[in-house]
Amino acid sequence: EVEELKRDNSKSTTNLEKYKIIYNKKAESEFFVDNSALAGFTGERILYMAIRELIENSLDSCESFSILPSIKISLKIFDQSNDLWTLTCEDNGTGINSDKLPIAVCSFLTSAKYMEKQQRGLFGVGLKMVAAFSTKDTDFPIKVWNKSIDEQDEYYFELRTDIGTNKPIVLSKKLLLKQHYRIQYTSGFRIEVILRAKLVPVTKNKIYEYVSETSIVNPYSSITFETDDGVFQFNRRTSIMPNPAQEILPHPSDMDLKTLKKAISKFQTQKMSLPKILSSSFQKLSYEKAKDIVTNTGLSLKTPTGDFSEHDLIKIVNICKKTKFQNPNTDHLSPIGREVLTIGMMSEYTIVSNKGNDSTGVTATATAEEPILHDTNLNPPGTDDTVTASTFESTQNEKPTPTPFKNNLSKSNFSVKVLKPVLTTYTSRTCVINNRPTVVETGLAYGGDIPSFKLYRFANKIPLLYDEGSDVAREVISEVEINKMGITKKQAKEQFSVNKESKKDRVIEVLPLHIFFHICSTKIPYKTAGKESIASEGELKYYMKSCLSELYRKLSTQIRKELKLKEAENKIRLYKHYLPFIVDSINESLGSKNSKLNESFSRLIENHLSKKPQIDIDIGDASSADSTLPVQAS
Amino acid sequence: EVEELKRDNSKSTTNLEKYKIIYNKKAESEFFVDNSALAGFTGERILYMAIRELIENSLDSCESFSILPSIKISLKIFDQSNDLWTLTCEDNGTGINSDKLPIAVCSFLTSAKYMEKQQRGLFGVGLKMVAAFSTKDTDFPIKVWNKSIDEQDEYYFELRTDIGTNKPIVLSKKLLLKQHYRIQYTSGFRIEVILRAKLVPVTKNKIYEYVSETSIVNPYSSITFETDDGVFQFNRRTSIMPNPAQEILPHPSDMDLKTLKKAISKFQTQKMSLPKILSSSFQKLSYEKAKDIVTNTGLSLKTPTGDFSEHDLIKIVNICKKTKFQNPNTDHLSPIGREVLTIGMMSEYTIVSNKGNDSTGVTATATAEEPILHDTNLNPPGTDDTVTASTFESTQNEKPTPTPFKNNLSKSNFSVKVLKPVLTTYTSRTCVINNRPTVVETGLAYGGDIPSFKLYRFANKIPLLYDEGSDVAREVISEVEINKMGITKKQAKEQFSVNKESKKDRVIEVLPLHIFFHICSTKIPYKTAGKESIASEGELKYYMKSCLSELYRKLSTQIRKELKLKEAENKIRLYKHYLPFIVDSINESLGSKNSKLNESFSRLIENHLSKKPQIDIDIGDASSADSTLPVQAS
Amino acid sequence: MSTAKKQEFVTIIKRIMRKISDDVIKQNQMPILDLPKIGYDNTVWSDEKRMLTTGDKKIEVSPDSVKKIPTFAQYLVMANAVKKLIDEDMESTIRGMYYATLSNVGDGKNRQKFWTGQEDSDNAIKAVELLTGIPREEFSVTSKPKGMISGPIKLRVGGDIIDCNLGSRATSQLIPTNMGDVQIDDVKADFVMVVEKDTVLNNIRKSGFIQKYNAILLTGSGEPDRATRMMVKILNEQWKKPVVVFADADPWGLGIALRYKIGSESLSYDSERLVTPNAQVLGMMFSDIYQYNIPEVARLTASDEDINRANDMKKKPWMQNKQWQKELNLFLNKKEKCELDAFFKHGFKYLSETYLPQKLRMVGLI
Amino acid sequence: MSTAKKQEFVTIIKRIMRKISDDVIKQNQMPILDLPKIGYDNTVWSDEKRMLTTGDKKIEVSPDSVKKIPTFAQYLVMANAVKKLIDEDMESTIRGMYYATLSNVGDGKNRQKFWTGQEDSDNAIKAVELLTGIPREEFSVTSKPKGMISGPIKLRVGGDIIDCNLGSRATSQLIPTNMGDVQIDDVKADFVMVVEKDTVLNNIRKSGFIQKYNAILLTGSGEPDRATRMMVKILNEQWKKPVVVFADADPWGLGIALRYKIGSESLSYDSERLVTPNAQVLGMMFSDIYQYNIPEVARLTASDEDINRANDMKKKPWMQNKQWQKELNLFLNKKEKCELDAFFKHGFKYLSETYLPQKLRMVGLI
Repeated sequence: EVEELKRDNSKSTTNLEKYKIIYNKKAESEFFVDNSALAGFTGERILYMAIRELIENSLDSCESFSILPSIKISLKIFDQSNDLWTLTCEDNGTGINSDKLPIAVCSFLTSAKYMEKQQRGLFGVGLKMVAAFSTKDTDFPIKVWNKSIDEQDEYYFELRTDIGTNKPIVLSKKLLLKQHYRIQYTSGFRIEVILRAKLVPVTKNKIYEYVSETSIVNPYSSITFETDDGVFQFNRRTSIMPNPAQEILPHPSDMDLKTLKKAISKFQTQKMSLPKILSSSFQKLSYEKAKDIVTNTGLSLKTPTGDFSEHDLIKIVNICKKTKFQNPNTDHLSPIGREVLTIGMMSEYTIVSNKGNDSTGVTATATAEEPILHDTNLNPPGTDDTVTASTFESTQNEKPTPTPFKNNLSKSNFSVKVLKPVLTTYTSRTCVINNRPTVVETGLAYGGDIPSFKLYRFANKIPLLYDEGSDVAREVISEVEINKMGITKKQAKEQFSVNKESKKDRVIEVLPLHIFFHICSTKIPYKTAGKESIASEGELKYYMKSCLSELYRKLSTQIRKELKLKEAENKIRLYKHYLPFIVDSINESLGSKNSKLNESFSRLIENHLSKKPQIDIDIGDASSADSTLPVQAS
Repeated sequence: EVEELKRDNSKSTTNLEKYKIIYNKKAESEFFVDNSALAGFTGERILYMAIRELIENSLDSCESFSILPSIKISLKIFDQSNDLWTLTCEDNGTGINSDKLPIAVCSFLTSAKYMEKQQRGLFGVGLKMVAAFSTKDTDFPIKVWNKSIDEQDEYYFELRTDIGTNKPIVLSKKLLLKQHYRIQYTSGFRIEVILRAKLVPVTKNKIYEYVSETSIVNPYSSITFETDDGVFQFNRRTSIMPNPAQEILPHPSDMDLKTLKKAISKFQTQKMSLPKILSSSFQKLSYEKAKDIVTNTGLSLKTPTGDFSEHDLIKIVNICKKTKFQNPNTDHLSPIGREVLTIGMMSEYTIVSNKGNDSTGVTATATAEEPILHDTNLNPPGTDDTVTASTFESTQNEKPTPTPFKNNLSKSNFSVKVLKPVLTTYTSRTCVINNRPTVVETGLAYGGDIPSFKLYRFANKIPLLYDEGSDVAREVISEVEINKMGITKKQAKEQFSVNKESKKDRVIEVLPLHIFFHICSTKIPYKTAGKESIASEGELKYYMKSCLSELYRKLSTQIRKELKLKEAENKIRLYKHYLPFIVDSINESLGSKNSKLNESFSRLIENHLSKKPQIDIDIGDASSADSTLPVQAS
Repeated sequence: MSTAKKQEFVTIIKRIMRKISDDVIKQNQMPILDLPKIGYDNTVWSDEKRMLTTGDKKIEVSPDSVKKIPTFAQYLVMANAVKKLIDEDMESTIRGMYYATLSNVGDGKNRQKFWTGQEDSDNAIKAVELLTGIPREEFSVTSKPKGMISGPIKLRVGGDIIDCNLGSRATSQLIPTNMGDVQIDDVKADFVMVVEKDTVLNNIRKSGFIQKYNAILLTGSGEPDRATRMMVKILNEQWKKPVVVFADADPWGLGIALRYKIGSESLSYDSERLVTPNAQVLGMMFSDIYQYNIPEVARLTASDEDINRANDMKKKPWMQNKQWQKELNLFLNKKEKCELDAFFKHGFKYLSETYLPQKLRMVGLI
Repeated sequence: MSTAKKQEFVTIIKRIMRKISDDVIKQNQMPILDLPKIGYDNTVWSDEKRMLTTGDKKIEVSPDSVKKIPTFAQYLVMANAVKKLIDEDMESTIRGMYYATLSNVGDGKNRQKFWTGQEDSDNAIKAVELLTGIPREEFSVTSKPKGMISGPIKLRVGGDIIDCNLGSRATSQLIPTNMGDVQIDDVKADFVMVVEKDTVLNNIRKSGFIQKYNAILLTGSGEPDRATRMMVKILNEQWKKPVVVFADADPWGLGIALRYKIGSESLSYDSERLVTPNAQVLGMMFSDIYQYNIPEVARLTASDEDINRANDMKKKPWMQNKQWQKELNLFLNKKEKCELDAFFKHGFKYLSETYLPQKLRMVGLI
């Protein structure tokens, strides 16, 4: 980079000296506002990104304390003529200590998330970006209601961000009286901001898609989403939560000079030996092994830790890079798990556009302003390890989701629909990608009221909505052939294609099928910094293909059954039409009409066909835990 | 975001209080190192990104002062066993004032580039990232030689970055004696860093591609690139430089509260009226118009500027958002221009892998350690506006590029090749995309020793090398049909396909053709934050297609000519073989052999064919400035 | 007669060759072969003659351009080959002529075939016909015989007499391709019935139709060759026998029926010898599909090509009468076609014992 | 005789129908139709008979599964339709039978065609042949006649006599498809020469070959129909005339030549009536291509299918003699094939005046 001098040549000559000083160093807040695309806050996506950041913070806040999340988001137009929107998000998470709250909301690069575990979001940027955008584009304060888990009291804040200095401006801070509490949980956080943004239909759909998909992988959450289209309620369907991710020590093969120096400075005051510090600061590194490493560098074990030079330390790093350690452990990951994903798949809540006021399957509550404290409609699934689909299915049938309040939605074109497949199946693999333990989870939901093929992609429980075409999941779907599993493309098309001439090449894409991929890792191999799609790194594709093949085996068993049943039905219907040809031929040839022939023949064939099993239905693994198949025909 | 309290639940319980305080706020340097992917510094791409950042800084430094760039980069393995590389970059740019140099090299978010004009790079991050990575992974200092344009003296620095505080550590700063000068230009900057990285073949090729393509759009630069494969010299082919981009005032439709407040604070001390401040701080906004705007908000013109509240100011912003202004001007853009791009296309330097030691067209100098001060081989093209290809072409032929020093490259598999097409053509459009003036430049180079089809993409003069498949340029190429221009796919394939069975559908992709797209704008519509590909935003595609169609018209004229010539040649050759059939038939039918017949007939036909023009070569626009066509046949 | 024709052919060919040789050697001028243009754009409907005739357009083939040299060479090579065939007093099919003249041209990587395929050689044979004005059957280049005839007629071939009534319940006689060698000796029939396909002819023959109605049955087995067309014309014009034609109810079949009655574009230069303007196309009409209740399962859906053909036909001058326009409109409307075989759905004898007699009675032939 | 065969057919069909009816009404048991299996896997080479014969495998067709009901219905419908044809004393082609039995089955959206296409109906006709043991020509379902014959032989059809020597320079006689209706009356020839294609036959005929060598010329026009094969067999075995066969020098042509001599897989059940084991396949041998200097331009490159066919043939028991193995190896090696027409390249009379006489002299026939 070339410094200020070149400015002498610049056109703006007034106050050059001063200008130079002010702009020499940028505050973090100003940098991120100017380069907001780095955090995904680009023109049309501002509202989408803001909602994402708020929901993800709320979910993280609840999950770290194993609180079943109850989240209420609202996005409403505030001033149409100036493109102003009110965005509100309320949760029952831990809240934030009220002393720290202003910087937690406004100051960039401040976060409680700087640690080695699976978490959502880009740490120390998201919430701050929402606050800065509000400050940058409007003169309204950011309103926060906060009940921190360690304080009992609820505080109300009005804040703005000083973008030039990355500092919060606290306009107001009040301790609330109980009767003024907005948060009705034991702890929680509620934020209300005004944002300036245009909302184009594509982005609006992406927002709906984001909330819907979030509800699928977080069926243990209750999410209420209110927009100008109505109130959408995503019920909690289970009280099972995946184990929260645990913080872990860094792995020694990721050590660099910076991490090593940080580790040493942490134990500075304790006069610990270098091997002791190493084994306390890195996983999979015993004291003995650490001693070997230090010895191998040729350094003396007796040297006080503080006396090692950078030159000494880099030797440790170099040795560690070449030493073989055990694979890192996976405590810091939090996969969705079979039970939770299966529940999500068995009751996919999705916001759909209603054409022609079709009310089937619509479910939305009208309780717009009252927070739903305890979801009485919660279906308690078995607490044992094996949640079989049939129990779940029957519970669903007994207690249908609440009837829609039609008044509230009548003028709207949107509603929440629950999709119930006839078959779901799940499988997962753990592998090491990019030196990081990575969990691949896949799910498949088929049939029922699933209308068509759709691929769902998640990374660390966050839905990936853009750039599907270049995602490794797409490649996986292209490369795993379902027709090797015993169904031909022709059969599948005849059976499922609405448009028989469909250009879609993949059999799989004509099926009423939802496929779910979830990758979790502390280092997801994103293709681009935009984090929209995942690259085919290392053996990731191999493991994903292996998972998908397993799902397809279950799927094809099901489809083959359906095809056989259908084929058999068609044929039995047909024989009745052939009989007259047979009887007439006989009668004509013999030149006499035997009135008994038709009747006897008909009886003979019917008896025969009913005795003989027309199809051998292979019940197989239908009762296994991961494959749920309602009884169709005996 | 949820604050530190959740940490109570964390596993690591030792020293919790202290841990909390230390990690509460991250320094910019630490944040960017931890999230290095934001700036493109991911595992395999570290060396690629580092070279990019250094070259782009050098080019920007030269161009802002209209210095013809002479850049020397070197990437060499330093310590194979620890994956250490020495990366050096030296330029003849402005240098940096020596007081500012340490922060310019080490402190993130410090830059001279924070202004509204077309520049390369992500400002305030790139060079710092190179420095931080060196510090993080090695114990070597960053070495800098610097001769600032305002100082005359050359200084030598040894620096490291304090990642925890975003501050430079100056290990050494020396004023050099003249005899120890490393920089032999009047001003300049030289940096040498040690980086730890693995270099996979894919990335290595991308680095070569990056340097090659940079030389194509900067033919006025002399670039020397030294690697363990050899020294690659990209000569300066012109002294014409595009006009440097000028800083401009922001456009009022981009105004927000932050920019408005900044404008006001700038004139704080001068007691200027608000309309005066507005018209001085934004382009296309006269004092009269500014007064109208203030009046329309209902605010009093008499109120001292400092007394306006945020609430008042937001009204100004709102009005500006709704007011129609003239399109912003384009002084802040720096397109490549017809002359410069044509020169680049007429002499594409490219690093190629040499299979079988084919030395044709190879050109590289062996002057590895001596900097090339003045390129005596520079071809001085006409200084007039119209650089016709024929002049250029003949200059090229008279003065061939230097003979390769084979010794130096004999063990290497790489060399620099100069590709000379037989036809180049250029066209451009100016349009408004995303509210920003945008220049689309396209060029096409065809035939000669161009081996096959290739698409080159540039944004603000930076080559885009990744993610071509999803770039709007790909779509443009798919959607513009060359066969509408009078050549059929069959003809093209017969003429050009090496493999006639080629699956490539596009005619264009079987041609020996290079297509260049350059988009410049202060807001390139990148598809993702990774800035690898450009989205089809607004009317961008329309303008790109229009440019390409124009190029294709020129191209198809050329190809049709070539096809006709070839066809004619084939046929003339053939007639000789048909004559015996004719003569024998006549002789046999008449039952007598007239010995004169063959001779007379042969003479008759030859005379006839030589008199009659076999093909009408349409000379057309071959002599026009943008279409260069060497004489092929009379 | 036949030998005379062959002699005439040889004389013409020699004259053409001599002219070329003289042009080149004595006049030093480009030789030119003049041929009438064949095809759509040089075919003219003659109201007077009630047939398609050839217009005045000419093609000149001369070795004056690289493009035309191969064609010029091909025509001369074929003319010479035919002369050789006649010299040897042999007969050949068009495929035989192709094989007889096969060659490679050029050498090395420019080597190519003298004929790209048999189509080239067939075109050269046609050019030789046009250059000499003599149809190829008369210079002994024949196709495979396709036409069949059955009924009370005798043919004299060489010294032999073929009685086409003999065995006429079991088999038919092939119509020799060179009608120049055939003399019709004795025609006892009352009328001539032409059908499109031989399978249909067999069915009718088998039913005893010939005996019952004293008819000659005749087919070109699809597209009729020239011998079949000439046979029909001779029976109609020299022997004064009424001719009726039956083809499938589709534009293709109708086209074949019209070959007999008005001629064809590709042979318009020879219409005077081939076309029988008095022939009556009686069926199968599109309206017959519905008149005779052909069940839906035996009808076929018209293709796009059928529709295009019918639309073309509607505009032709020879189709400008109410009945044909009505029939074509019906077809374009219903988009259904039907083969004569479909009558079998009504029983094996329905065609010969019900449909055909009804049609023939309508025109008073029986 | 012919009428007797037809009566026999009706009797057999009635017996089959009666049996089905009785099974259903009286026995209350599933009726079953038994047919010999046709095709590759039930064809057996008989060393003793020197021909392909049918093995013991059977197919049972019974309406006992939803899959077999349509087939069962199709066979009965076709059997009844043929009975009707005979009742009416008519003749029909296989296409006519298809049309006669066209129908739709089912209703509404389950409606489908009784025959998917003519292939289905052809299969049903074959099944009726197998069920009754009577070839279809004898129950009056014929194909289009394809075989042609020329030379000193007389055929008696019905009451008429066809002299195949009459006009034998100008035309040939079609061989009636139902040889049951034909009696051979007088054979004056010394031997019978079969050629693959009619165009080749015409060339030979024209050259005066019949007269010069006192031969009968005969062709099946490609794949021979049953009548042609039977004609050859009768001439060889009843009239004791030596038979020689000439076909193109490619695996396809060789296959056709072998139809006459050893039979075919699809008609192996009828070999006893069709095959002439004493026929001699004389040409065109692959070695003749080189022996007779066929120029390269007149040779064709073998296709992959040709190669596969030749490899198959090499393994067949009837090809296990040195000469055939040598010929096939030559072909597999050179990968070149050749049509008989290629001899025209040597002149129009070369085939009939040089090649064929040389070959015939080799076996002492002339």
